[in-house]
Amino acid sequence: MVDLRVNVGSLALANPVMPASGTFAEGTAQVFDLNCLGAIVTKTITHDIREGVPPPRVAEFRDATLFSIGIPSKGSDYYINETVPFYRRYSPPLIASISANSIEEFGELAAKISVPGVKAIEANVSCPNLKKDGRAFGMDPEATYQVVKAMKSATSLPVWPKMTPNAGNVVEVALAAQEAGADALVVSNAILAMAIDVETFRPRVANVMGGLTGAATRPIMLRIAYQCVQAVSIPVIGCGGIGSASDALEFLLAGCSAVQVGTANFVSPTTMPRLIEDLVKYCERHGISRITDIIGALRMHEPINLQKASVL
Amino acid sequence: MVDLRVNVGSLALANPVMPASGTFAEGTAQVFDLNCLGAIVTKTITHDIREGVPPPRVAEFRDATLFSIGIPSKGSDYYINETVPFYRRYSPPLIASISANSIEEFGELAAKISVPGVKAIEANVSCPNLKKDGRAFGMDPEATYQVVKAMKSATSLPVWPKMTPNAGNVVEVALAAQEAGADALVVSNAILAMAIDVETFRPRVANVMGGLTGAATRPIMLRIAYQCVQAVSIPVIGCGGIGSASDALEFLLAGCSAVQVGTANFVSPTTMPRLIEDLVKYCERHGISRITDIIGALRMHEPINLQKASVL
Amino acid sequence: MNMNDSPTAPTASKVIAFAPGRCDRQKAHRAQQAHHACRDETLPIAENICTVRSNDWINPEYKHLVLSAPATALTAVAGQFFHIACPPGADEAAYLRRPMSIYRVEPDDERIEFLYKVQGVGTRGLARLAPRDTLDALGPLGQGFRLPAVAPGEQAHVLLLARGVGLATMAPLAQEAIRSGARVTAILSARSASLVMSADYLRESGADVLVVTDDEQTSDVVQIERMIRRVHAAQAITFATTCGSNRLLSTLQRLTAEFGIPGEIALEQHMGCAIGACYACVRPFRKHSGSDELTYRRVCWDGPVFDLQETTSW
Amino acid sequence: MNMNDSPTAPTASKVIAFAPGRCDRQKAHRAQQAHHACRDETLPIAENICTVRSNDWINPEYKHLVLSAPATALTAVAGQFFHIACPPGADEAAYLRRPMSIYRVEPDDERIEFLYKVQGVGTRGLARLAPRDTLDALGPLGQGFRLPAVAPGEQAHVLLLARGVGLATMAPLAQEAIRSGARVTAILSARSASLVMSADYLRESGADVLVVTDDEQTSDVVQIERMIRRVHAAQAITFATTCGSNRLLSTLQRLTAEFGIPGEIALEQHMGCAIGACYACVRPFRKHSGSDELTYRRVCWDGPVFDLQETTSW
Ligand SMILES: Cc1cc2nc3c(=O)[nH]c(=O)nc-3n(C[C@H](O)[C@H](O)[C@H](O)COP(=O)(O)OP(=O)(O)OC[C@H]3O[C@@H](n4cnc5c(N)ncnc54)[C@H](O)[C@@H]3O)c2cc1C
Ligand SMILES: Cc1cc2nc3c(=O)[nH]c(=O)nc-3n(C[C@H](O)[C@H](O)[C@H](O)COP(=O)(O)OP(=O)(O)OC[C@H]3O[C@@H](n4cnc5c(N)ncnc54)[C@H](O)[C@@H]3O)c2cc1C
Ligand SMILES: Cc1cc2nc3c(=O)[nH]c(=O)nc-3n(C[C@H](O)[C@H](O)[C@H](O)COP(=O)(O)O)c2cc1C
Ligand SMILES: Cc1cc2nc3c(=O)[nH]c(=O)nc-3n(C[C@H](O)[C@H](O)[C@H](O)COP(=O)(O)O)c2cc1C
Ligand code: FES
Ligand code: FES
Repeated sequence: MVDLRVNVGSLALANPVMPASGTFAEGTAQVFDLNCLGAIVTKTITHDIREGVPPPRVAEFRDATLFSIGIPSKGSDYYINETVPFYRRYSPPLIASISANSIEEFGELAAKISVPGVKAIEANVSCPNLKKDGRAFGMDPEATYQVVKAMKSATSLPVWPKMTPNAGNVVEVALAAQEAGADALVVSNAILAMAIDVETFRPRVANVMGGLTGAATRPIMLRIAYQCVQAVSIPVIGCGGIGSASDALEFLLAGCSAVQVGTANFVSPTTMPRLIEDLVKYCERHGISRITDIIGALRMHEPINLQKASVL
Repeated sequence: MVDLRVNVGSLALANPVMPASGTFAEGTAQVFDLNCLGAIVTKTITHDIREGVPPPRVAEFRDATLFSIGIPSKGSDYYINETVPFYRRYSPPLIASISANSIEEFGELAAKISVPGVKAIEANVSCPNLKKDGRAFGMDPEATYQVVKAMKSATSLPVWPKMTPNAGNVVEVALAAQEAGADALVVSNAILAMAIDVETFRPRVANVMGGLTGAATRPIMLRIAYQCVQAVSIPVIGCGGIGSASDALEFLLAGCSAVQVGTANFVSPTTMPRLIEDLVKYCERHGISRITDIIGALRMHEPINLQKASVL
Repeated sequence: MNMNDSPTAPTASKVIAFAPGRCDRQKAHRAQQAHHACRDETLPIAENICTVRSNDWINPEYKHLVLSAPATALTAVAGQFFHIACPPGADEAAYLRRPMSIYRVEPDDERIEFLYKVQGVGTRGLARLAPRDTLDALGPLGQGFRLPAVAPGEQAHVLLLARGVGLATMAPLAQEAIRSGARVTAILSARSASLVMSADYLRESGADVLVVTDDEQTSDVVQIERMIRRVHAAQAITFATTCGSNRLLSTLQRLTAEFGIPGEIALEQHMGCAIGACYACVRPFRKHSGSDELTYRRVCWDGPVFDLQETTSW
Repeated sequence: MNMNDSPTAPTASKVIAFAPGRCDRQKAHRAQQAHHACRDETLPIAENICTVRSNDWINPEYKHLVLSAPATALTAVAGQFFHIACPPGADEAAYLRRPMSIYRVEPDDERIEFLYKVQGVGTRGLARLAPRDTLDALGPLGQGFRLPAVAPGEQAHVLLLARGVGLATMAPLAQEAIRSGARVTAILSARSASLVMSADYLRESGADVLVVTDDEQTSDVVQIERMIRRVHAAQAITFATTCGSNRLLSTLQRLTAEFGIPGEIALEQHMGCAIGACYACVRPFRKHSGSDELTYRRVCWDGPVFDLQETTSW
């Protein structure tokens, strides 16, 4: 028996696997039993109802996708009245993801959706498709600090700000979030990118830029998660290009407490249950009885000292 | 006949294709006739002789590579005495690439290698493998400004700072470089990334982090090049994941004046000559007589106005 | 609220069954028994591991794929589709799945069929499938055609108007409609007579088939409109359906409005998840018939079949 | 300065020839005539488009690949290698090329051969090659073995000490040495007798072959050292070569120092470009024999064959 249980701060999860916001919905419940997940993370909502950006919204590369969706939202009332009750039928903790245009609205929305059934709130300060050129609160340590602070004063639920890989100073943003009282970090959201159809001369998503996600981004996303793990003392939830147990293990070895699966859910909607099974098999094969033993277990290469051959 | 000539500032090139620094060397001259290139860019050198970081230095993904080399250098004397004379036998302009530990040294080295045969100097302020955690001058607009300024006062050759995709504020860095007198920008260097071998628990390159390069990075690199094109008025040389004419055309359509080919040279050392041939074929097929007609020719999608159906 | 969004209580009984995802595809081809513990056989959507019976060219552009399929796949109805994990091609592989309308379902024979145009990386991969290969088809997905009820004693008369691959989407509707007692008239449009597909399959199903082609210059909108009016005059059309073509959409919107009958259209859009999660597949629709205000709807989940009058041209 | 780095004047004459790169690989398989205008037939390194003659398993782990190859490839000498664009596998594809030592070159028959262990994505792709398929092999690359000159009247005696796939690298050296008049003794080490490769090929070439195996417990360092001493006593070894194994390296370093003879070793390292550009393939070497100071050298360009005494164990 392998013990897959992990804790993300005060939140206990049956296993470290959950969907990434926006890549999972009620429809998935028609494909597999959601009770096998570590947690359920819903698509980012805003207080108001939003349509999102014009299509085409998706382009595809050999091992990655470019999505430009722009946070369409059915609004917070729909979320409370329909979405929360739907997921309350399942045992994994429900994590809401929210976005807003101002620091105050982040606080207000956090307060509003702190209803029974919601177990933590992700602060999506990092959507690359909202503002021009992918700027977001999460690009700025100070703005991130303010958002988290506002949410922390508005709710008693754990607050998990989601980092953007487009910030050069992601470690500073992570530290600011921690200082503001963040309970965990989700690292990271999609990478701002673009592609052009050379036959039509047009951008491949109407919004010109979108978020690059999927397997090809994993080495970048792992690096950022590792940098955050090194910098902060709160739990880090790894996200980016994870589609198999081996992918998830890279993030766990780098020190992440849990992982989120995004684009791989589109490649196969049963990616997460299979990943969980394969984690068990990996642990059995390596004689590991608790998945927590893997967390942060990365080992360095032996150093080579060119000055002294005798060391070799 | 298709006219492939482009100008990068004052420098006239027979075609817009050149190697990316560090992915090309004297050995390539044993595979094809270098005279067909638009320009020749050499590996970054430092004034002193350096060994670089320990192996393993390369890991591979489905469509990208992770290299951690760390600028080994034979030093500036070797460059002047051996490298420059070697490439003077070929007609394409030679672009030297330099790196240094301080602003002053950047200036000194620029002065030293401004020898006959060198036609422009790339300022590699962006190597992700030099300092801890991939910090580099190029992460900071002010430091970049100083480096370019120092080089401009030290040499009369064109100075091309090379941007790092790891800076969140790459547009600010680009603007700082322009303000300091940069003659063109090379956009971009490799993306800081990492990978872990889940069987051995060790990082897949000894240096833990390295530069992610190759096809999979192209949508990110194109976005950054486009952002720079939008922001500056000096020429931008696109770089990142280019391996075919279609890839190069994305960067040209986005407004780049020329392109650099890196990792694709490892996949096939004849990538560049084939790419140049295929550019001609593309232009012929589209009835384009001058490649410069493509530069910046990106067209936007028709807008969709949800408020007024009648517009549709 | 869309029907599909309504809460579905998870069922208690759980059956371990094979439903390998695309990552395990190659292994599945050999093993067939790959599974995951959270599979619940009673759920309506599955990654159906189908076995190829045949995959033949029916003309220079289109192939006809016949599969043996597990039970979940056999519940598909006209207008629904599967999201198919296309096998890799020679030196390329589609990362995402590809949506394909169900062309025919024969539950008794445990058989489903697709008709597809070979064009890009995904369909080129599909084209390589050979008998006994396996294929992972997620589905059935989406909202199919909704045949309206007719007054007792009256016969429904369903018009199918399709061009090119649109046929694939409409064909099973003919079968369903005829089984329900309706009369079906199918107008098939194509570039040339050799590219007209499924005329025989439709005739066998009992539909009246009218063919128009560009080559014979019988396929322009004016002539098609005249043809529809003749059909309607002979026996009043009670339900009109189409797909794909912008030109045909406008004509049919106008005619169904004039005739005062409902109509539906099957639409396409590039997709990510195909289960309503990613919102990649939206298109603008009138909020309601006649409205000037538009809203985005998901082709995969709210459609792919939509009300004709709420659809906007493109 | 390494010889290979010395300036080579570009030659004036230019011949258009086929040298499709990996991106065009699939097309090349069909076309064979893909080319680029900057190809110069007189240059020493090319993307050789070879045609598979055979690709057979010689034991459960190794395959033997026999290719028809163009002129440039036929100039390869022992110790050199090719950087091979491996064909894609079932659901995977190697992005970079894979280095493979030349196992045999027969210029008269326009033939080159490789011996390789099937292990990861690249070699699994190679294993799928069938007769008449084409393969893009960049080369010949690197610095081969340098047989030292012997005094007139004396016979050179070359020792080959190899384990496992090391054989592939050493085998052509036996042929070259014997052609140059040397005597060759090859000590082959393997896990079991069934995994010993190339003993026949070496014997046919005229080498004395000694086999040691783990199964028979004859392959430990102590016994191998004793064997080498016996060989040396019978006829003085003038040049000793090895590859691959750390254990064998130390033993041979000690013995050649004692015998006062030169030695070389073929090494491996993960590669990027294989033409000296990327510096990915470095290993630490003593700056000179006996030095305590190390420097990184490129296995692809400064090697893969290096002086035995400058090599460091790993
Ligand atoms: C609900 C639905 C049902 C469909 N049914 C059929 C059918 O029965 N037979 C048939 O031949 N085709 C059908 N199509 C179209 C089919 O999905 C596309 O032809 C296919 O995706 C093209 O993939 P490709 O890789 O071969 O082409 P590529 O052009 O290489 O595809 C590139 C990208 O564009 C997307 N794409 C291209 N064309 C379309 C399209 N028309 N619709 C959606 N995405 C597209 C692909 O999914 C992919 O992401 C249907 C589409 C939808 C949405
Ligand atoms: C100069 C040289 C000559 C060689 N000659 C032969 C030969 O004749 N026969 C033979 O069987 N093998 C030979 N090898 C080793 C061969 O290159 C590797 O077995 C092969 O690269 C493994 O690739 P893979 O994709 O199957 O394995 P994977 O393990 O999937 O490869 C993963 C990565 O590691 C690299 N890699 C793995 N093992 C090695 C290795 N030993 N050396 C270099 N890179 C490696 C691959 O290139 C790739 O980048 C040689 C290596 C070198 C450097
Ligand atoms: C279609 C799509 C929609 C997304 N929507 C959201 C969202 O609403 N909120 C959010 O925080 N992240 C969103 N993301 C980002 C993912 O949650 C995740 O951070 C990102 O996709 C990287 O993970 P992946 O590579 O596993 O997909 C979205 C991603 C995709 C592909
Ligand atoms: C092995 C290797 C070495 C590199 N060395 C340098 C270097 O010395 N100086 C530099 O400016 N960029 C260097 N780069 C970065 C490339 O010049 C280029 O910016 C990057 O690889 C992105 O382009 P690509 O995706 O086409 O490879 C190196 C890249 C690789 C892969
Ligand atoms: S494809 Fe994801 S919502 Fe329709
Ligand atoms: S592999 Fe590039 S220098 Fe050796």
